[in-house]
Amino acid sequence: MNALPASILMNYLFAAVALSILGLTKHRKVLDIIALSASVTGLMLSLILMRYITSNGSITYTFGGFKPPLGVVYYADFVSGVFSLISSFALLISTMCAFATMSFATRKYLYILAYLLLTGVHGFIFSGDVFHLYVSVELIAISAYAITALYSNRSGNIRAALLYGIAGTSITSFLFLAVIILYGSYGTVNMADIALKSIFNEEYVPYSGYVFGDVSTASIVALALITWVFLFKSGIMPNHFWLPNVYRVTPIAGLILFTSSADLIGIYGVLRLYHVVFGDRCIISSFRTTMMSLLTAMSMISTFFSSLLVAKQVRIRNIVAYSTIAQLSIALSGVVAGVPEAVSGAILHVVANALGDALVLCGFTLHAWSSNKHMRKLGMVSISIGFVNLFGLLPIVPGFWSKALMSLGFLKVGNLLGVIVILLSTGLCAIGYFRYLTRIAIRELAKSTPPRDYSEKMLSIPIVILITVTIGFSLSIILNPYLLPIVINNTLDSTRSDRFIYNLLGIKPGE
Amino acid sequence: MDVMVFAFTAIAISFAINIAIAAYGIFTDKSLLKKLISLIIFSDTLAAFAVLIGFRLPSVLSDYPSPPILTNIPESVDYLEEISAKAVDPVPQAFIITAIVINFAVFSFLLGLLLLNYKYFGSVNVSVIEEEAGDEVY
Amino acid sequence: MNMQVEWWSNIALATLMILAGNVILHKSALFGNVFKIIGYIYILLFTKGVDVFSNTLIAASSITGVSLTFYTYAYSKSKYSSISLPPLIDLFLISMILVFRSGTLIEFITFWLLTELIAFFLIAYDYMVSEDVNSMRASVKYLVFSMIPTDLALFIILALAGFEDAFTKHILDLSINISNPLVLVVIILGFFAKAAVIPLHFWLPDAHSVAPSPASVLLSGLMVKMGIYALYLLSSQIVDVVVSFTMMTFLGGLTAVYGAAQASLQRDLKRLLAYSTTSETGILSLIAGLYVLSRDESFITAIILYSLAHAVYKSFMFMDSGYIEVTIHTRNINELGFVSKLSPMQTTSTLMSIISYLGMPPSIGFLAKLYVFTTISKHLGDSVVYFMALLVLVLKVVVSVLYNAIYLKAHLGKQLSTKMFTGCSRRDEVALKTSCFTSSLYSYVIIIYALSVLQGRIIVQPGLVELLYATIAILLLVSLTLYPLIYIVLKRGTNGGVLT
Amino acid sequence: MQLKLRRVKNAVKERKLRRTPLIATALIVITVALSIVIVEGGFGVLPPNQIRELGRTILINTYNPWNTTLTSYSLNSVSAIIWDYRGIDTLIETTVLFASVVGLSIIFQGIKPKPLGAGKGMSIIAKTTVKLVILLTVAASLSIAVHGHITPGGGFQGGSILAIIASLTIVAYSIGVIFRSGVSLDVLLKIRYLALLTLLLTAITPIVLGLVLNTRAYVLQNMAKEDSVVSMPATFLNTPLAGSIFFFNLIEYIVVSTSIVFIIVLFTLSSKILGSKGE
Repeated sequence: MNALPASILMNYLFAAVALSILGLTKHRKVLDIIALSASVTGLMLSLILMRYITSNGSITYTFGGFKPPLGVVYYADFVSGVFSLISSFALLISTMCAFATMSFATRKYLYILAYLLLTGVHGFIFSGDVFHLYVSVELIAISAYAITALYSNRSGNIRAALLYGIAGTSITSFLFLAVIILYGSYGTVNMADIALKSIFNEEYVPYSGYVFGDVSTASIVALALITWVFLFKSGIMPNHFWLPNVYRVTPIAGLILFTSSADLIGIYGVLRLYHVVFGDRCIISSFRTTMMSLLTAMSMISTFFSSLLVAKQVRIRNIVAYSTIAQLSIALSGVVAGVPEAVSGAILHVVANALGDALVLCGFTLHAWSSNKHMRKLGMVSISIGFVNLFGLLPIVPGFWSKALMSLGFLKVGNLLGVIVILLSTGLCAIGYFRYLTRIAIRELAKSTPPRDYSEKMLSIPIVILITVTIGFSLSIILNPYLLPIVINNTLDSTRSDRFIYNLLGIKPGE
Repeated sequence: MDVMVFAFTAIAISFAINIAIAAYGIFTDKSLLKKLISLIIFSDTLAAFAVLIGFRLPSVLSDYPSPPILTNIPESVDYLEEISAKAVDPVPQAFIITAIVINFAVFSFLLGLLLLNYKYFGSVNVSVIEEEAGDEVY
Repeated sequence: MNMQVEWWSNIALATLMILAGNVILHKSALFGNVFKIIGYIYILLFTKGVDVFSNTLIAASSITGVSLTFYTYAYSKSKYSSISLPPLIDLFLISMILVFRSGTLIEFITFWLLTELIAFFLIAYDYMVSEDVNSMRASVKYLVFSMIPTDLALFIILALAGFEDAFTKHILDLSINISNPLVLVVIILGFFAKAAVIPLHFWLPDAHSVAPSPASVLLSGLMVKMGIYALYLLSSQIVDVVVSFTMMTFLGGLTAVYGAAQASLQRDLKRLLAYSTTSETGILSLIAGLYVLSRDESFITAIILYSLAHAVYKSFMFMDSGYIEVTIHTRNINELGFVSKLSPMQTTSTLMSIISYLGMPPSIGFLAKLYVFTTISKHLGDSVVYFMALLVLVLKVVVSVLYNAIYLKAHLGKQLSTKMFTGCSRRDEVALKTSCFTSSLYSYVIIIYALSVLQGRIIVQPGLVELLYATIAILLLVSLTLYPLIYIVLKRGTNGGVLT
Repeated sequence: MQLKLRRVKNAVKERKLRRTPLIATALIVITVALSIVIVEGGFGVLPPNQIRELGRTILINTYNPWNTTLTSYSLNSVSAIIWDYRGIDTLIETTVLFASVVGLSIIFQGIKPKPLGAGKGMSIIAKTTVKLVILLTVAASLSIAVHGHITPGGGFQGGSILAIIASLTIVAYSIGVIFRSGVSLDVLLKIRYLALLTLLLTAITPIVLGLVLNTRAYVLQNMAKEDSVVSMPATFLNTPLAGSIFFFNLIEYIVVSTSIVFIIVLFTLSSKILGSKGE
């Protein structure tokens, strides 16, 4: 069972390579079947992982059998399980969507890139090692650029991909710089090792020994740099400039992946960085506190302005783009709030946002392309549920629970402004959402001609799955009032740095 | 020895300055090609910086640092100790090989994008491209 | 548990009937509407609220539903020439009933938010149908300034109550500790936003005047009561008395006066009514504040009676304005004045309602006003605040006479103008008119229910109750002879409504 | 057009004026911060007399027959880190290269190799020299890759040297020569993908062995560990083989060389794009 994280990664990697080999041959059907079955397998593995984690606790996996500071280690706990689950689920939906809406020549590339992206995402979320984090980020980034450039005959796609690529690469280089700084001063790249030494910098750890230099200034610089990188990756204002460009041109199937995996790594990274690697007892705790309040302020400003922009948009892709910025900013403010309620609310919010975006995008495609009345209606329903979920003020959608949990967390730390900003942003976003909804409720969209390979029946399957999951998820919360406390408890466990250190290094800090 | 410390510090800081200059080029130059070149300079500086961090002077000054490679098959543990007393740190070197391959991959992809971009817009200037693209409707 | 099952099965049955009625509407208007009416009557008869206030609000909602059934159908058909409005209105009403009936906090919040969401689409209805930008603007205003502050309040309450209590505890047994005055201020402001009390009052005139008339009926007659109901629920939590009393009373009083003054300046029928709604909710908030201060249960009874009277009155008035809008195509009072010539029956119903509003016997309005005045007078000696409240009330009543007179100018006064209506079909016109009349009749019928409310809550001294009953009986007799005379006089002045 | 250009130029100037100071400040902050880290001894005393404990541990254990649970039997400790201690990093890194190749083949989808004719190329002397150099390069690169665990070098280094052949050929002869010799883009990709598959299979070979032997094993495991007996061959005919490191280097050699050749050929083919702008 320990090998689960590695097996998820290997599953996606093998799928990508197998698909690329098949892509050179003429086996069209085999390729589609392999793509679908590998994504189902991945989802199953993620589900098994999640089940195992909730019942047995976290998983540590060493590559090559080397003990942590020496080799690379994968660590899966509740939070990474959730992120793994949502990205695997999005891959399944995205695969179906690509199958339904893309020509074979395009989708064979999308499959490969999607699997590579997922490999990177899983490497990122399971990684217990900062250098591996960097390598995974690069894999995520390059697959994301390539997905953006998928329709290479359109100039807009190439332009967006290039700007995204240059900005993204320069930013990830800073992550490399941060890794070098961390290695230079701590003499290790293992997260648990860094976490331990950032609390007790006289500690001796097998294989990596003592710290090498003066860790406090180096930690400050590294923390600031990595934070910046993560903010860029999640498109938090003012680092958001690439996101709307990319969202305007990326194919729907790719966009579903972005909103539920590639763009979330920033949130996940901040969570790991501020709660586990540099926990509240670390040597630079005052700087950490400053950064956290700075991040809170930044995320709130970002939330507010991006929501204002959502209110102004009339095109669906722009709405989704700016609303993603807004929702991720809200999630960021939840992550840095510090209490487990807010953190679990943020995680739930990210999940809700992914589901909502996928619903809206799939529904929009069906609604715009289908000529069948019932199919168009299904598309309409899907868009409505998606928007209501993003709006999130009805308990029948998960978006409500995430906002409620975050409000609870904010009130616990006495941050009334946070609650106000969340609700204000909800209102501003709602203007954009509902204006769009009322418009398409009565008017025919300008009908675009679907591509030749388009199959509306196939597209309706992911929509039905999405609707079922969205409603079922929130119904399970309503019917089982003890689900949320379980989530909160598990989140609390995954945000404790002493537990993290013990699970990875076998050392109890402070003994 | 003080001169040595000063010289090393100066080299290290000059790396930092080089990083900043390269980054300045990335963020302010309007030509995408020059941005890309700045990016390459940037990442190479980082690699060199990493090597510098893994560098060492052995305690006996006449002994030059050696590469982290055993020259013959060790006969005893003492030989390993001897090597590790004067070899430089292998870990940053392994890091930069990984980083170089990654950067090679990313840059060649970006260069391809740049070529195609040039085909579409006839320019590598950011503002010209923005002007040409205008508000494209999708 | 048994009660819960019974309630849910009842409401499910009623909802099913109402929705089935909407389906039948496409085939046969009569059967569909009758089906719906049966559904609402079912709700009226077989469902009980969590306490007297919610019971009253449910009763008011269901009778509004009854009177709106034919009206909405005719309105929708003649104004939009489609029948897509009735289902939306029914959903809105049912979800509102569910809010008033909610047993737990989580139910309360769920249905509340659902109601708000439907209200948004109702206000934006004209935008959906005819791309009227004004209605979009109004609905956005509503969304930002009414929905969001209220949701904020609800979220904070949910967070303070904790999830387990929210799921399991009965809504009346909750005792949430709102110790932080800042939080309390935010919550109260949130509910003020729903009830349109200053400082978050300005969305209401726009929203209520652009919505289709049946929607305005529900928005103005019932939805603002949600805010009052929430304030009532809030007052039973552990709150800072000084803060909540000060806010409710002073802002409420201010709103009452301001709303009334604004109403008398309006020349648009619906805006006038909308402003008068603000004024009324101000009064209600003021009384709620007095309740928080004195903890005298009779204030609650006053709120209940007053809400009931206002709901019935406002429902009728908006229906009337909708009737005028549909038949004459204008809402400007200066261009009107001949409605009594067209339809004396409509004018009579309007008079009946206004009489009730001004507090003449034997209407529900009379009972409400009487009760409010007596209750406040009872406390006059306690504090100067009560005296001030009484002054505000008197001032408001005086101004309300003024704007009701202005409203009446739309019905009486001018000769038949050259600006004639293209009108709606005769059948629809009759349906509208009849519905209006029924609705105005409720002001008098519902007094039976109101007396039973009073009976159930003997709060005033026994002697006073007897005196009350005696007065009511005498005035009832007097007015029963007086009002037919007024009708005869009116009837003689017209040549009978001719629709050409 | 003129007007438009001028407008663009003005816009550029304005934007630059607005943004430049901000960025400069940010970068100065970074520089100063880094300098402080360096001067304050964030990386220890400069110049260091010692290396970090992690590096020392690896140096001691890279070929350590006396500590069999931590060693990888590779004389080159950098190779040992790349393919053994931190093998998963390198696996992902190779995947990044893979993604880049996929991305490039998306971008240049439309480009088909045309029969370009014989092409003149350079003089006979140059061509002959190139032939010699190619022979030498193949030998050198192969030895660098195969000896990666003994001497400085490795799969990536060897592969990139081998790829020089392609650019040399294109310059000295013409691109047609490459196609005529049977190296088409598809063939390159096929070799590349198959090599990658082999790489992955090698990575999970320990797992398969573990399943066969019914014992615990790890992905990318090279030598036996404390809790696992699965081990790759450490020597071959008395030459150190360093277990899977040898295989990985060999496969990486193929992967990298084919990728780079692919990229070079693609760019050569697409250089026509530069001539025909703004289609």
